[in-house]
Amino acid sequence: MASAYLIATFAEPRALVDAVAAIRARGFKIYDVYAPCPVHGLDEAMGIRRSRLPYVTLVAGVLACAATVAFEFYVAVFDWALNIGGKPDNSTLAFVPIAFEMTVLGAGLATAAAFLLRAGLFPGSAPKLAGPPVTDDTFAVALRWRPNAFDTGEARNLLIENGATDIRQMVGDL
Amino acid sequence: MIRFEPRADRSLRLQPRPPIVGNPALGRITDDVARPLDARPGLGWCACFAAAATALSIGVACVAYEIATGIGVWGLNRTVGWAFDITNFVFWVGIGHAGTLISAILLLFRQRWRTSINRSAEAMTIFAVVCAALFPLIHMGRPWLAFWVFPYPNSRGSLWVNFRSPLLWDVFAINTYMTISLVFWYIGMIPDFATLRDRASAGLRKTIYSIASLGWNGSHRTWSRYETLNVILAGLATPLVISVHSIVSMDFATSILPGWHTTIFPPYFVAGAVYSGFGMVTTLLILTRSLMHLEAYITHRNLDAMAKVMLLTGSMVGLAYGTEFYVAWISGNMYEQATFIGRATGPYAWCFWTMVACNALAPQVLWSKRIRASVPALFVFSILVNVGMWLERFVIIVTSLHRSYLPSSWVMYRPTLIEVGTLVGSFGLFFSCFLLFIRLLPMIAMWEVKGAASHAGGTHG
Amino acid sequence: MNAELRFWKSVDELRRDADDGAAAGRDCFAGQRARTGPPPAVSRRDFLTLAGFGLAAAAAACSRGSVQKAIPMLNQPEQMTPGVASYYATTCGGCSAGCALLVKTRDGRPIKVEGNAESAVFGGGTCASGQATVLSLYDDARLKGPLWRGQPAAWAEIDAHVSSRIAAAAAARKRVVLLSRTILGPATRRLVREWSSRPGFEHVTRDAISYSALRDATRASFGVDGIPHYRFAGASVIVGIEADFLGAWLSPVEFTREYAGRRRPESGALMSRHVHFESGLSLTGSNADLRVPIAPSEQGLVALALLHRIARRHGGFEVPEVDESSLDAEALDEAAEDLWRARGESLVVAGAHDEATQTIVHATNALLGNIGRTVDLDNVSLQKQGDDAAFDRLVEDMAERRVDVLILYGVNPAYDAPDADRFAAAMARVPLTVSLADRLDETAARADIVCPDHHFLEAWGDAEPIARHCSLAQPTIAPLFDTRAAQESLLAWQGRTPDFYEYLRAYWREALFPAQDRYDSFDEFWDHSLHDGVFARSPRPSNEHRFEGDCARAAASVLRARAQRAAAGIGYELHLYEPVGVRDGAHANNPWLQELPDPVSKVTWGNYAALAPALASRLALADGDVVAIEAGAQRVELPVLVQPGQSAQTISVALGYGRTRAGRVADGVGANAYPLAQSSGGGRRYIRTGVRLARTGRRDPLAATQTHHSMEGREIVKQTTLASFLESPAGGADAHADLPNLWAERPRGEHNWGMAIDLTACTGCSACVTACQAENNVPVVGRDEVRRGREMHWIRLDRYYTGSEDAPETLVQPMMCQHCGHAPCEPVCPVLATVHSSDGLNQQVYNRCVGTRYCENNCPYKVRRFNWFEYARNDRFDFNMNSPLGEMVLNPDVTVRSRGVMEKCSLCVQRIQAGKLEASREGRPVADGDIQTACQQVCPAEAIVFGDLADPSSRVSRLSRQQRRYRVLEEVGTRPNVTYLAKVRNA
Amino acid sequence: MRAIVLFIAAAVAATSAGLIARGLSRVGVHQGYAPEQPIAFSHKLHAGDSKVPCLYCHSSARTSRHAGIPSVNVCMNCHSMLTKQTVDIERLKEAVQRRQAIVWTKVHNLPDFVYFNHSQHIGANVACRSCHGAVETMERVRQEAPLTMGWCLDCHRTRGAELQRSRQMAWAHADPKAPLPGTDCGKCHY
Repeated sequence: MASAYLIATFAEPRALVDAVAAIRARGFKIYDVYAPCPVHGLDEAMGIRRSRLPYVTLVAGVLACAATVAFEFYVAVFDWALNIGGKPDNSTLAFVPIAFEMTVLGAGLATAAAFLLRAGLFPGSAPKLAGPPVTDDTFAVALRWRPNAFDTGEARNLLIENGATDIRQMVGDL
Repeated sequence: MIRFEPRADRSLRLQPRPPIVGNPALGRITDDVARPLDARPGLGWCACFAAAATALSIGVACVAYEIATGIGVWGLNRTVGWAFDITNFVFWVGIGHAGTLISAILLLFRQRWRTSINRSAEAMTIFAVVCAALFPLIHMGRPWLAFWVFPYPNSRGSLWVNFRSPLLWDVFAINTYMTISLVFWYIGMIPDFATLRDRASAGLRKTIYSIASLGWNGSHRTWSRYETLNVILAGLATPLVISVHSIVSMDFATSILPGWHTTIFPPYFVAGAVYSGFGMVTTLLILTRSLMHLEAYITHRNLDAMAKVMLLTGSMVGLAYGTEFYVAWISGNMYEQATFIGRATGPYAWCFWTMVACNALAPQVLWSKRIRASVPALFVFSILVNVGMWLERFVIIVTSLHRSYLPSSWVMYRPTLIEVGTLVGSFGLFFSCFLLFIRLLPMIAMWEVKGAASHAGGTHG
Repeated sequence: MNAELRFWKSVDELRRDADDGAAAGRDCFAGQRARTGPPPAVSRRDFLTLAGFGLAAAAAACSRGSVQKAIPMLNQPEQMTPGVASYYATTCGGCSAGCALLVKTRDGRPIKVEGNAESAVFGGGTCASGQATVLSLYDDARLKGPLWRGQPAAWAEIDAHVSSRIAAAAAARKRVVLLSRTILGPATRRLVREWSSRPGFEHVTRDAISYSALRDATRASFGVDGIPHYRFAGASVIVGIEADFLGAWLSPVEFTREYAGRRRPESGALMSRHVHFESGLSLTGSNADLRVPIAPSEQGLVALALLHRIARRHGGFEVPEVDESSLDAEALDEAAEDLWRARGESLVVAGAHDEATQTIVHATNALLGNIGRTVDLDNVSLQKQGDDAAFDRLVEDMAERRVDVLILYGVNPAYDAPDADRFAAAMARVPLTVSLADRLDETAARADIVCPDHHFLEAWGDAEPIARHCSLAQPTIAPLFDTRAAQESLLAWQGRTPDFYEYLRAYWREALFPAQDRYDSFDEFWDHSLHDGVFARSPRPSNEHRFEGDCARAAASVLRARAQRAAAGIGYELHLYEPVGVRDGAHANNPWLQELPDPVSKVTWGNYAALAPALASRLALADGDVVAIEAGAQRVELPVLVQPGQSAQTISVALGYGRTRAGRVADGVGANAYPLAQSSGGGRRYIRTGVRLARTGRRDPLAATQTHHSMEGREIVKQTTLASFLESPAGGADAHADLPNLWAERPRGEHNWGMAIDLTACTGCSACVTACQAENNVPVVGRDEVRRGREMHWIRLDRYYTGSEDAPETLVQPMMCQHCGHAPCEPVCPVLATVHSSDGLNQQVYNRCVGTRYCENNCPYKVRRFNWFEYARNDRFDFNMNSPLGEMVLNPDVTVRSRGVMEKCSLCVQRIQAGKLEASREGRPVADGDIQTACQQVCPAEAIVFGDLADPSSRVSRLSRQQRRYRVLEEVGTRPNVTYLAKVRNA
Repeated sequence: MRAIVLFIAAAVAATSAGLIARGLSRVGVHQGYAPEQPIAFSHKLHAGDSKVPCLYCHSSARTSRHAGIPSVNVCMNCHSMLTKQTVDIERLKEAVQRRQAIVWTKVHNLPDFVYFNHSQHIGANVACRSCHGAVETMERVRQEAPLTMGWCLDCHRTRGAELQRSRQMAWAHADPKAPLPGTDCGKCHY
C-alpha cells in the first residue's frame, strides 16, 4: 500500500550529514537518504552496519578454488592419467594458476550478484525516486510517516534549521 | 498528540515556497560529462572514427582471408611458429593492464586524481583485452575447433584438456580478466546511467538508460554497499591483473627455449605491461581531452601522475633488460648466451636497439618537470612507448625462436602484408570501440568526480 | 570420404577410373586418403552449431553427413585380400644399376618399393631415386595411349603402318635404326640382337651421361668389353678422382653398401681410408677422410701423379715426370703411401670422361695388384654400354638422310645430347621416327609416332647389371593406361607374336635354366626365381688380366690437355655432374625428387652454379644472384650457390634440370646444362675450360632447407679420429653420465621403442628422406614454400661444415623426432594432442590438434612440421596429392594430414602396430628386427637401427650402450630415445 | 513477483541450454543409422535363421583391417545351387551377368583418422556382436553402437586390461602399473 514520506532536499552534503545526525538525535527514524554520489560520514550518521558482502566474496572464492582444484586433480590423476612429458600425474604447481583464476572469477561474480540482489537492482525495474535531481545534483532525506510516528512540524523545523533547501510531502512508495 | 492531516500541508502551500536548488558544482559536472552524449559528433571525432573503421575493415579482410586459406598466408615457418600473432596478443594484454591498475589499484590507494580517467581507462582495458583475445584464436591452425581448449564433458572417453599447458592457463586468465573487468566497468557505470536516465526526456535513450541503470535511485544504503563492492572488486582485480600478465609471461618462461626460459619474466612482463598500458592511456586521454573538450577534467595533474608512473615502470623494464643479459652471461649456458648476443648483434638487432631506446632510455627524459608538463611532448613520448613495447614482445618471441638449439634449423622470419594488416586491424578494432565508447557512454565517472568534488569542499569542487 | 576401399573388378575398369579424372578418383581412391578432421562439410557444420546457432542448428547437426558407399569386387581373386599388403620381387628401372626390389602393393596398387635382401649385391637398401620410382608410375604426364602425329591412334593401325614402313625400308636396302639406352635385360638384349641382326637393321646404344671413355679405356687396357665391377668391400684404401660413387656414379646403392661396410670403427684397422680428389663438393667427397679440391682439368694430372708415385715404389714401370706445381703434393704422397701399403686391397676410381685418365687409373690399379680383387674384370658391370662415337655417326647419317626409320627407346637426345638442336634437326630428316617414350618428352614430341612403353612396375622383364647376376621384373599392377611394353612393340614390328612374357620365359628356359642344378623343372626354377627376384650364378673365377694399355700415350695426352689448359689461360673451369635426386633428368617430373634436398648443398627444386667462397666474394656474388655461364656459343643462366670446398676457379653445375616437356612438375625448373657439355674426340666431356661468368643483376633465391652451415661450436655432431677412438673408445661419451631425474620414473610399458644412428656409417645419401615421404604420405610443398622454410620432410639430414671454407670437413646427421622421454612438446599442448605412449613413443594425434604450434616452438630439435595449408587436393600445390592418379601412391595405413595440424616422425607407428599385431596373431613376443622403420629399411649403409630399448639384448640396446654413443642436446634434459654413434674419421 | 519472473527466465535458459548441449553432444554420432540397401539383404534370414557364420561372407575380417563386403561370387556359391527365387536374388544374378558391381551403402562409418583393424579384434576374440549388435536379428542392418571414442575406450580399458595381464604372464617385462597399450592414442590415430 502507498505510504507517505516527508522529503527534505539539500544542496550541500555536509549540511545533509548534519541534518541526518540531528534528526536521529531527536529520535526520528531516517527512512533513507538519496544522493548523486556516496557521501562520506553518512554511514555513521545514519548508523548503517558494515556490509556483509565480504563474507559472500570469501565463501564464493573458497568454493570456487576448492572446486577447481578438485576438478584438476580428478582430470589429471584419476580420470585419465596420461604420460605428458614424463611429468608426474599430480603436477600440483601447474594446477595453481587456473585454480587462482577461477577463485577470482567465482568470488567476483558472486559478490556482484549478491550486491545486485540485495540492492534490488534488476534490469527493467522502475526507480523509486525521491525527486529527479537526486541523481544529478541534490541530496535528499526521506522520513517515512506512520500514524503516531512523529510530529511533522518538528521534523520540518529541524530540517530547515539544518539547511534543507526544500521540504515536501510525498505519497507513494520509495 | 497530533494527527497527520493532508489539509495541514495545503496550509503550508500558502507560504512562499523556495525553488529546489541543487549543488551547482555537481550540476555542472553532470552537464559537462553528459553534453557530448547529446551533441552531434564533432568533425574530429568523425575523422578519427572513419580512420579507425577503415583500419578495422582491413583487419577483418586479412583475418577472413587467413582463416579461409590457412596460416600459411603469414610469414611463419618450421622454426618460427609464433611471431606477429603472439606479439600482438601480449602487446594488447599489456595495454589492458593500465586500465585495471588505474581503476583498481589506485582506488585502493585512494588516489583521487584517478577519478576523472578511470572510466576511460577501464573501457580501454576491455577493448584491449578483446583485441588480445582475438589473436590466440586466429593464430590456431584450426580456429573452428578452438572450443576444444575448454574442459567440457565429451564423448571422447574422458579426454579433457592439459592443465599443464601455459596456453590453457592463458585461456582461463584472459577470460577471467575479461569478465571481471566487464563487471567492474558496468557496476561502475550504473549510477551514471541513472543520472543520464533522469536527464533524458522520454524516448529510446531513456528506455535504454533505464534498463541499464537497473532502477538505481541513489539510495544511500545502496551507495554504502556499492562502495564496499567496488573495494572488493578492486581488491580482486589487483592480484588478478598481476596474475594475468605473469601467466602470459609463463607461455615463455616455462618453455625450454633460450631467451624464453627465464624466471624474471613475470615481474618483468607486469612492469612492461603497466608501462605500455600507461603509454596507451596517455595517448588516448590526450586525444580525448582535445576531441571532447574535457581539459577541465583530464588535467595536467593526471598527465603528470601518469608520466611519473611511466618513468618508474620504464626504468624497471630497462633494469630487466640489463638483468637478462647479466643472467645470460653468468649462467654460462652457451645457448642462452648465443641468443642474447644474437639479439644485440643479430639480424634483428635494429628491433632490439629501437626497443631499448624507446623503453629504457626515453623514459629518463621524464625526470624533467617541463617535459612532464608539456602535452605535445607527452603525446610523442606515449607513442614511442607503444612502439617500443610492441617491439619488445617481437624481439623476445622472434629472436629467441629463429635461432635456437640446432643451427641447422636457423632461419629468418619476414612478416607478410596479411600479418601487418591484421595488426592494423586490431588497432582499428580498439579505436573504433573506444571512439564509440566516448560517444555513447559517460566517459568520466560522474558519481566519482562528484564524490571527490563534494568531499573536496562543497561547491568549489 | 569413402572409408571402405573400392576395388576395380577388371583392368578395364581401373583404366577407366584412371582416365576419367577426379570423379573416378574420388570413388576409387578416396579411401586411401584419410583426413585428420571430419570432411569439411561436416566440420563446418559442427563449427557453426557450436558457434552457438542454438537448438535449430543443433538439431540440423544431428542429421547425417554425406552417405558413404562401399563397392565390393565382383569376383575377388584368391591371392588378394582387401586391406592386406602383398610383396612382389622385381627389378628397379630407375637407373642402369638395376637394383633388385621388393614392391609393396595394397589392394592392387604398388605403394612402396624396398630393396630385395635376397640380392647379395644390392642388399635391402635402395637409393632416393629408386624410392621415388613408384611415384613416377602414377605420373599424370604419362601417355594414356599411342599417338600418331600427335593424335590418339589404335595399336593395330600403328603396327600395320610401322611394320609396312620397316618392310619397305628393308626391301629398299634402307637403314632402320633402333636408338636405345643401355639395355640391362639379357632377354631384351637378345631380342634387340635378333632385331638388328637383319640386314639394314642397326642398334645404337646411348646413355644420357656417357661412360664410353671408361669402357674404351678398359677395352684398351685389358681387352675386356665392359665396365669393371668395383668391389669397395675389399678396399681398405680408396682413392677417388671426381667419381661420385656414393651418389650417382654407376651403382650407388651397391657401392654405398660395400663402402659403409668398411666404415665400422669398432673393426679397428679394418676401417677403410678414403682420399678424394674432386672439384665440386660431392656426396662422396663429403664422406672422404681426406678431400683435396682440384680443378676439373687436373683430373688426369692427379691420376698421373699418383701413378708416378706408385710406379716409383713398384719399379720397372716408366712414367714421365709431371709438373705438380698446381697440385697438393703432400696429399698425393699420403694417398700413394696408403695405396701402396694396402696393395691388393686398395682401389682407385676416376669419374673422368677421358680415356687417357681412365687408362692411367687402370694402370695404377694394375700396379697395385687390385685387378681381380677390388677391380673385377671377369664379372664386369654391364651398365652404361653407350657408344658416343656410334651415336655421333648416327646423327651424321640422319642429317645426310641415310636413315629411313628411327626407333627411339628410352632415350631423349633432344634434351640431353650436348648438341640437341643438331639432333633435332637431323631427326626431322628421318622419314619415320617412332618413340617408345612413356611421355611426350622433348624427343617424343618430335617423333611421328609414339608407342608408350609400360612403367617398369607394370612390365615383365629381367636384368643383368653385373655379369652372371640376373634378376627378374614382374608386373605389380595391371597397366594403368593403354601402353605396351617396348619389347612387344619390337616383336610386333618384326611380325612376331607380341608376347614378351613368353619370350622372357623362353629365354630363361634356354639360357639360364641349364646354368643351375637346384631345380629340375623349369617351372619350379621360374617360380622360385620370380619369387626371389634374383638368380645369381656363381661368379667366374678371376683369371690373370695383364695391363696392356699404352700408358705413355695416355700420359702424353694428359700433358697435352694440360698444356692446352695453360694456353687457354684466363677464364673459369666448368664441371657438370649428375645430381643425386633427379639424376640424368629422366626422373625430373617426380615431385619427391625435386623436393629432395641435395645431400650436400641442401638446395631443392633446381640447379645452381656452385662457386668457391673466395671467388664469390671476389665477384661480390651471393647465394641467389643469377649469373650467366658462357662456354663457347652456349649460355646458361643460373642462381649462384656459394659452396665451401669448391675448387677455386671452378663452377659446378648439376645436369638433369631445365626440362621443357617432362610434365607440369619439372618443366621450367632449373636450367638445362647439357648444352654446356662438349663432345670431343668421339667422347663426351662434362668439363669445360675457358668459361666466362657474367652477372645478370637478377636474383632468384635458392630453395634451400638449410641456410646456416656452422655448428657454432656446439657439440651436435660429435666427431673423432680413428686413432684417438681406438686409444680411448669412450671419448667424451662418459661425460654425459645419465642426468638426474626431477620426477619419479613413470611405469614403462611392455616396449620402449628407440633408434640408434651410426654417424660414421651414414653417408648422407638422403634415401631415407624419400623413403619416409613415401611411407608416411608426406606432402610436397613446392619451391616457394621451401624458400619460406616450410618443407614437410619428417626426417632431414643436417649438414654442417667445420674447418676452413676452402677445404671444410662435412658432417651429416639424420635428424627426426627424438621421441624424448621428457618431451618438451608434450606439456605445452593445451588439448593433449601430443602425449607419450606406453611404449616410449611421442605421439602426435592429428585429429586432436588445433594448431597452436607451441610444441613446434618448444622442440629443441625443430623436427615438427606444420600443415600451413591444405596440401592435398589443393590447386595451390599441384603435385601428386592434387591428382586422382597421384593419390594412388598414398599409404592407406597413414592419415593424410589436413590443414592446420602439426605432424612429425612417428617412428613409423603404423609399422610398429602391424608388427605387434602379427606377433600377437602368432602368439609370440615381437622379435628384434621384426619391425623396421622406413628410413632403416631403405638405408643402404645400414646406419639406422630401430628396436626395443626395453629388451637389453636387442640390437638397438646394444648399440646405445656402445662407447661412441651420445644423445643430441642431452644436457637440455629431454632424454631422447634416439641415440647417435659419434662420427669417426680415418685420418 | 519480480522473483517469479526471474525464476521462470532462469528455468527457460537452463532447459534450452541443456537441450542445446544434448544436441551438440550428438553431432557426428549416428547411432541407429539403418540405410536402405540396393538389395534388401536380410541378415536375419542368413545369419539368424540359416545360421551362416559372419566370417563366411565377411571372411577378410579374419586377416584384414576391412571386414569387407562379400563379392558376388561368394553369394553365388550358395545361390547358384538354391532354387528359391526372389526379386532381390534376381537382381543379384542380373548383376553377375551384367558384370556390374553392387553399390552398397555403408552402415558403420568410422572417421578416416581412426585406424580400425577387424582382424586385430577377431584375434582378441572380440565377438562381432559386441560392436555390431545382434545382426542376426536385423532385417536391415542398423548401427547399434555409438562408435564414439569413449565407447571404444570403455572396452579397451576393460578387455585391454585382461589381454595385457594374460600377455604379461606369457612374456612381457612390463611394469604392472604401466598404462595399457590399448589406450595409447597411437593405437588408433596415425
